[in-house]
Amino acid sequence: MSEQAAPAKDAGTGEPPEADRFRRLAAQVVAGPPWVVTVLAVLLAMLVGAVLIIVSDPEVTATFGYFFARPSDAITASWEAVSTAYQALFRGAIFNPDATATFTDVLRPISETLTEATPLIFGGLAVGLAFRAGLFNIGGQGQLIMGAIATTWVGFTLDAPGIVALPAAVLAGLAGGALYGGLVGWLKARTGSHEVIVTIMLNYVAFLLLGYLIGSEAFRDPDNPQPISKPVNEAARLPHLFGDSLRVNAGLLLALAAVVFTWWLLNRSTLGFQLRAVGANPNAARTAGMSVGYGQTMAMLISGGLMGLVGVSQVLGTANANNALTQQIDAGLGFTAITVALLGRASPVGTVAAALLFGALQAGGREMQAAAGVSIEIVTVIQALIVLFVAAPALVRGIFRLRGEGGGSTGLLAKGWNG
Amino acid sequence: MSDTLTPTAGPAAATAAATDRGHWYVGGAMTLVGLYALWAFGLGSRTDDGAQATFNLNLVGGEGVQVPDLTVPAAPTAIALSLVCVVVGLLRAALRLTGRRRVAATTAYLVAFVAAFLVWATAGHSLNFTSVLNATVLAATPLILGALCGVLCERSGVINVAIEGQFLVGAFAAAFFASITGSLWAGLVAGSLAGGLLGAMLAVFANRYLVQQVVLGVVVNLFAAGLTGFLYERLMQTNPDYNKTMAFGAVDIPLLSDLPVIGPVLFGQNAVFYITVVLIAVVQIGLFHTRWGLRTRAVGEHPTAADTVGIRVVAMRYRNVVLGGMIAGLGGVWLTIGLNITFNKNMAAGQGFIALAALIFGRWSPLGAVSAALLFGFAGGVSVSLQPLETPVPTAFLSMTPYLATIFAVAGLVGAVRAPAADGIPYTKR
Amino acid sequence: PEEGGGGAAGASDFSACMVTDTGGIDDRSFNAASWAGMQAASKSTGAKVQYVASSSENDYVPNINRLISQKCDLVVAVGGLMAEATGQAAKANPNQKFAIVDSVSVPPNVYGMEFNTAQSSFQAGYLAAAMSKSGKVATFGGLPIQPVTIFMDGFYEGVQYYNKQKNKKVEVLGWNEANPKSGSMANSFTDQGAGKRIASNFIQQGADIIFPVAGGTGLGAAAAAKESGGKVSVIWVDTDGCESASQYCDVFLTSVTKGIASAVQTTVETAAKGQQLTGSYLGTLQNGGTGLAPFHQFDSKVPAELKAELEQIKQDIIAGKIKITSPNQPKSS
Amino acid sequence: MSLELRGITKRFGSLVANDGIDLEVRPGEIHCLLGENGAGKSTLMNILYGLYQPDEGQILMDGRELTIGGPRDAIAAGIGMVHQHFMLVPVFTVAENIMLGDERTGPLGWLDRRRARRDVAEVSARYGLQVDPDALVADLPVGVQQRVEIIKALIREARVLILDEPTAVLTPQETQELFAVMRSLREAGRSIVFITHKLKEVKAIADRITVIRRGTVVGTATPDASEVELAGLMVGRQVRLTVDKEPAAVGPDTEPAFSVEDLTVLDESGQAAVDGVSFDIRPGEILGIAGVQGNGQTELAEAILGLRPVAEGRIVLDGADLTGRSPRQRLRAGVGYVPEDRSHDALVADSSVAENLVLDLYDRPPFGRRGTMDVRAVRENAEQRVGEFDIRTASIDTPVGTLSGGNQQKVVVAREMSRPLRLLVAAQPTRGVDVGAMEFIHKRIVAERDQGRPVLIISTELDEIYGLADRIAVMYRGKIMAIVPPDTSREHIGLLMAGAHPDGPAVPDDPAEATEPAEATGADAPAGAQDTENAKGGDDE
Ligand SMILES: Nc1ncnc2c1ncn2[C@@H]1O[C@H](COP(=O)(O)OP(=O)(O)OP(=O)(O)O)[C@@H](O)[C@H]1O
Ligand SMILES: Nc1ncnc2c1ncn2[C@@H]1O[C@H](COP(=O)(O)OP(=O)(O)OP(=O)(O)O)[C@@H](O)[C@H]1O
Ligand SMILES: [Mg+2]
Ligand SMILES: [Mg+2]
Repeated sequence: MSEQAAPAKDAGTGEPPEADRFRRLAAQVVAGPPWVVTVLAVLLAMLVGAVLIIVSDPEVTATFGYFFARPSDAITASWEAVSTAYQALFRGAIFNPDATATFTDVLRPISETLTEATPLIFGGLAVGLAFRAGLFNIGGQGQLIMGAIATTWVGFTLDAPGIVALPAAVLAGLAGGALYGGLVGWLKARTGSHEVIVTIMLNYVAFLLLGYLIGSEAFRDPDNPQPISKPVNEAARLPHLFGDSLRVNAGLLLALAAVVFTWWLLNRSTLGFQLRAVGANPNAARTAGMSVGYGQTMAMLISGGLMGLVGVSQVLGTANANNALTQQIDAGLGFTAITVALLGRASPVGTVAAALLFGALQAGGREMQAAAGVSIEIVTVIQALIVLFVAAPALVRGIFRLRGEGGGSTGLLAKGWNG
Repeated sequence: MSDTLTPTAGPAAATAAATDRGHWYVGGAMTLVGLYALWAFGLGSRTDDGAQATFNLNLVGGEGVQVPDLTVPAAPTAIALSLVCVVVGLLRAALRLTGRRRVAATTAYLVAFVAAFLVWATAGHSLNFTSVLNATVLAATPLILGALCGVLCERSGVINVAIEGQFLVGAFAAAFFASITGSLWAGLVAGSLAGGLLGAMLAVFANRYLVQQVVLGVVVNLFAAGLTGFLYERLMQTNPDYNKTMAFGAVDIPLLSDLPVIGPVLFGQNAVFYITVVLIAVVQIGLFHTRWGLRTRAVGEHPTAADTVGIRVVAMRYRNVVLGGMIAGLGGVWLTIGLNITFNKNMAAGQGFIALAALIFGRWSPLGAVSAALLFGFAGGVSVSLQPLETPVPTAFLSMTPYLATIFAVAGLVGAVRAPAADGIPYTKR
Repeated sequence: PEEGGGGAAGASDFSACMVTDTGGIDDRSFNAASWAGMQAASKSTGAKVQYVASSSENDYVPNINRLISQKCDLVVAVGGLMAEATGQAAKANPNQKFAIVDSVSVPPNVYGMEFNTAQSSFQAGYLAAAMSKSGKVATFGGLPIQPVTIFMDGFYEGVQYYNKQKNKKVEVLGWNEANPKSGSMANSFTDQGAGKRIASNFIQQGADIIFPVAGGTGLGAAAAAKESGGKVSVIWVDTDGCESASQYCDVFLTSVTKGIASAVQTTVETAAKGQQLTGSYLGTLQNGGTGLAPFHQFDSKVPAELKAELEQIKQDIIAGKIKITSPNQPKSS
Repeated sequence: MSLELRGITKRFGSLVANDGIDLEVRPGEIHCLLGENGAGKSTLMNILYGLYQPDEGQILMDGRELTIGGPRDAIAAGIGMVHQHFMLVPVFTVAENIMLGDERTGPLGWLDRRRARRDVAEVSARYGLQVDPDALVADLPVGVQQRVEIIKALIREARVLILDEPTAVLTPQETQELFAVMRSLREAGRSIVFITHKLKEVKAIADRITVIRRGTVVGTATPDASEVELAGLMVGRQVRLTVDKEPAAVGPDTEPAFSVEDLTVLDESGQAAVDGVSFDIRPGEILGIAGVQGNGQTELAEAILGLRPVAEGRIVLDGADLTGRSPRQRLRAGVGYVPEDRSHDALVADSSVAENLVLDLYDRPPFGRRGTMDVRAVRENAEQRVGEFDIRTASIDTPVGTLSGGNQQKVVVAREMSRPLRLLVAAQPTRGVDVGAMEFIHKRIVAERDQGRPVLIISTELDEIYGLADRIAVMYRGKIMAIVPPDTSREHIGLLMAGAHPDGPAVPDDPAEATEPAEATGADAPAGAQDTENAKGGDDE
């Protein structure tokens, strides 16, 4: 499955007249390059979501009961339900036109989207990086839990000013995830054990270990009856970026730094060169003198480290008010990360875009639930469908009668189980 | 038509290189663990003072032939078993065992270790061993069904990571249709069909739209979770009549169910279980002794070769993926009306992934996958059974044993596995 | 999410909104009970009620914020894990009214609701010990957390009290207050299959009364009991099982109730009347905030004498003659 | 039965693989399809067999038009095909492979294995094609696998049998055996389409010849056309028949630079694939290893690079023992390695030409310094190599997998030869490469030798070995049968390749060998060297 990157048909030089430019754009759209397919995939998924919204609203379905008597009722009611829901989605994710009060209120939706996107960026990078090295990391849950454990422990034990405490806690989280992920790569390199099995099993191990630790003397918060660890010190928390009332925090900067790092790693470093070669053709890599086992171990180590940073952003950031370990600290992010990486085609930049889209859906989905009474599960369905449609451009092109060609092109290298 | 279909020498060569010194490390680790077992299980305080370990072999309330409890002196038994571990570990380090011998040695090691552990944990208490076996079978049933689904799909060349999702839709449909029709069999059929439907979705996207199949499975899982969660909220949450508790009752098989120990475990279960047993046989025999099986395997190993002898590769894949989905759907059926449990959001709770692990662990063979599923089930059963014995091991760690044991087994016993050569590679021609 | 309201007492401008914990609205436990309380309050006062579900802990803060910006008059958070999030929101919105289930109050504007269920569980333990034919009773939890282990502690102490009083040796499987690390846990509040496995194992170890403290997971235990054909019974928690899981009523010996619904209802009603909510509510045996539910189908099987003893125990606990030592009891008690 | 193809056209994207091809196959004839690599022979036959659908054209059988929607239809019409890349499932037994698609079954689809075995035995006895029905195909030598393929076609009662380059994997003796089978089939009235680019074979067996170049029929011929005529038709220009090379400038007493001592290498199943092999190569000398595919050459090459563990023996380069070293250390020590299967072992298909050109140098200056890659250096290097080695690519950023086979091979050769070497190991260096590229690659290899490097060439094409080697070692079943001078006769080497120790003078054992002059002993220009180009392997498709 090689990527059939549809080349953006190069526009000739010289200034074309407006009409010409428009015609060319139209031609480009009809040819169905990837960005058009992605936009259409989102639309299509929203359309399916709309159908679900309609059938899930008893008031609307009631009007369908007498559809043939008075179809206008059903149509108005359906439109009403869907537009209310999607307006809420937009309001919650991007911009709230009714926000009369303050500038902060105007920015809040974007801030929420960015806050949601932050852990998804880390996670998407992690899964994508492993993919590029030919590995399927479903162990995000475990790695992020280990990262969270390490960062929490440093966060509440190290009594130091922020300039020391914060980096130390972040590094601890990174290390916790990295070691846990690296273990998988190491086992694979040493014994050939399949990373899919090992990561699944290690997820459970980490989850149980977390439960044990929360109840242990070392971690338990004696002042809190809840199953929760001691909170990390103020100094070790990631500061808000734009004032306390907006949740977006320095984790986002860290995430963007991780994007730059991952991009550099994959495209400009010798290690990244090796990882990509190992992922794309391990035999050729071996013949070229690279150690496949080392590559896999490093890939899982770094992937785990990035997952550890998800744990860091969970504990030190603003995702959770507690800034402490809880049993559900992973919040399902290990698995969402996989979808983000897939949508982002395992490339760092694509991952950022995918994380923003998913973050927006997440943030908007909450508003949709609160304001329009639409089940949050719909967001999950929409997310799944977007990825599915993007992965099957032929289907989207078929539905919209676009001309372009090319089969499935997720740009991902993990081919089959045999790598 | 890809050159990846030619048999490869490379990876095997690398593994050979890795295992070259591997036996040393592995053997050393096994010896150390064996010594630890000797110290902790054999010589620990729990087995002091001539404590006895009692294993009950009859199910409480069970009929049939009753056998006396098995009581052993804890310390000597645990010491003997630990020594077996140490010896096997030393053997493994000293000799470069290959093939069957290595598997045999590792298996002996695992059995001895587990037995030593059980004796130690039970010292001064009693443990119902038959009940452990029963729990094993109950926990393994959905895993078996999921893994059999995986066998069908992957043997014909389509990776199925969506077993979890198929469990979910199967469980939902079974609960829903059984509730509204009042018929368990209607629920069973509906659950199976729902799994098949999700299989069809997988097949279309994999074969027609050539979507990368691991990606596809993950996304289908997400879709299934969202959809069943949504329908659950919409239908069942507001109306419990759509989600009743009902289940297939146990049916004793005459005579066989009276056998000691295994009788109630294997012959005193419900219809879904018996269907599962039949399916194991059907898939195992079908795969290796029938035309369908031969063609399925050919399509998964070398689709072009199959095509050149007139086998319709893609059709074969469609058929098997849908059939597999129906079997996984039955796994979902087990989770609700097989176990007398109502549907709940995300109730598959990762068992689809464990089934996937069983499939890989069992090297894509039906019997291998069943063994792996039983191993997972056994480890789970043991960890549940030991909880009330108040071992000094915290519950969290006891609960980890199935997972740690799997990692240990995969690393030490199975090593590198080879999927069907064309698994995950869509078949296209011009 | 449903929008209730427009109930018997006519429309009202007052709106009360609830954020669920991750267990979801129909966890047959505190989320469900809280929602029941909200709905009852809506009926009686005409207040508009609404809930938003949290699918992970990351939803707590934004969900609370959303309800605030939606101008809910009272925001009810369900679950102590939300305490911090609620506290912070309260600090940022000093004029907003909050209430929280399973947590102490955070002055001045978060009203807390706590329940000392160790007291009623103590009674349940005594009852179980007395009713057991095999001399073995069992309990397991969802996760080793305080709102769970408080029940298990009380149950354990109740059995010990019975043993001391009657000079018997009834055994508790799955929990030992002195060694909480090796207690039986399902590691889930929703996995009925796990509940069934654990309960079946207890039954095989000889237990005939099981006390599952694991929300929906406990339904698996009820299923296992039902399959025993009347030999095994279950003591349900949080709500009266015969109402919340009526299909299993025939195996429920009784239930240890936690008066969440009524506490929430009262809270909403008080707020709707415009009255001040101050301090915390602590549900005890004394104020009926926790207790034993009726025996329902077991009513005839529980000897009158035992019923009297249970009543005596209740009085003794209220009077402080029986001291419950569980460290998991609410600090405010 | 006669078969006719009319105006068959097949396009792959912009590439026209078949362009209006007409072909007629008469009953009971052996029809030879001749053409160089990539001419479109396999494509045409795949169309006839239903694997591809033609864009234009018709297929007629006995004058009636035939629609072939898939292999099913072809088989039903009595067409059988032995593919260039065998269509056998490696993990199946012979019997399973043969019955696949045409199974004898009992009730419920139960496989009748006994019946299948009997059928196999019957057909193999009838045509003298010996196979063990219960052997696993993966364990069989390629020659035997080919027999399985032929039986597969015969058991389906093929009346037209297509053999796509069947001799590429056979020893000269096995080729003779195959020819005998083909003749007996012709006697039985079956037609055979025989694809090859080996002119001698064509002349030995064909009844009629059709020559294809660049997808079009450029002519037909009869077996009495001369080789030079046929070659001219096939390639479209006058071909050079020799490799330009001076005799090795080394005396027999020069110290060897590279030696392999008593080397034993195990295969996956623990058998000795290389069995106590020893040889030396002196600086400035090319040692050629001849042998039929699958006799341990692959394992030998991989062991030299360190891709396979050595069970026993030593590998010494310039006095240093390489045996325990990793592939990376060996590459650093100056070993250049061209593996036999470029797409499998040498190239990362999805990566750019530029990146593939530094695949084993990426972390050394000037390309990599302290963990960072110097993209500019990588690009400059690529521009330079592409020019120097005449690599035809749209740009250096093009994914290497989209290049033609010959150009892919040039990328590998360019990479391996652009750093200072102390030993060059090249396995099938010109497999699937066109004449021009082949000349170029051979010249580079000889130039490497002339700079005083020891060179090891492994090739299954005797012509290539004759063209390049200064000494020839013949491998059979993991052992070196003998090391002989390059003027040794083909018969002699052929017998060695078949495992026989020819003591007496080599005599042709088949009259057909007459086309092969026994006196072809000219060291530098053995007759028929023009078809060296035809060492076609598995790169297309
Ligand atoms: N599936 C395909 N997709 C694209 N191009 C193809 C495909 N199959 C063949 N070709 C191209 O069509 C041309 C003819 O190929 P074909 O395999 O028929 O050659 P051939 O004559 O059999 O050569 P050889 O002697 O090397 O086997 C080549 O350029 C080849 O690269
Ligand atoms: N599978 C394929 N997909 C796309 N294009 C292909 C494919 N196979 C071959 N081609 C294209 O067909 C052309 C001819 O390829 P092929 O490898 O057959 O060349 P060739 O005639 O054998 O030349 P060379 O002598 O260099 O090997 C190349 O330009 C290549 O890009
Ligand atoms: Mg060909
Ligand atoms: Mg070619």
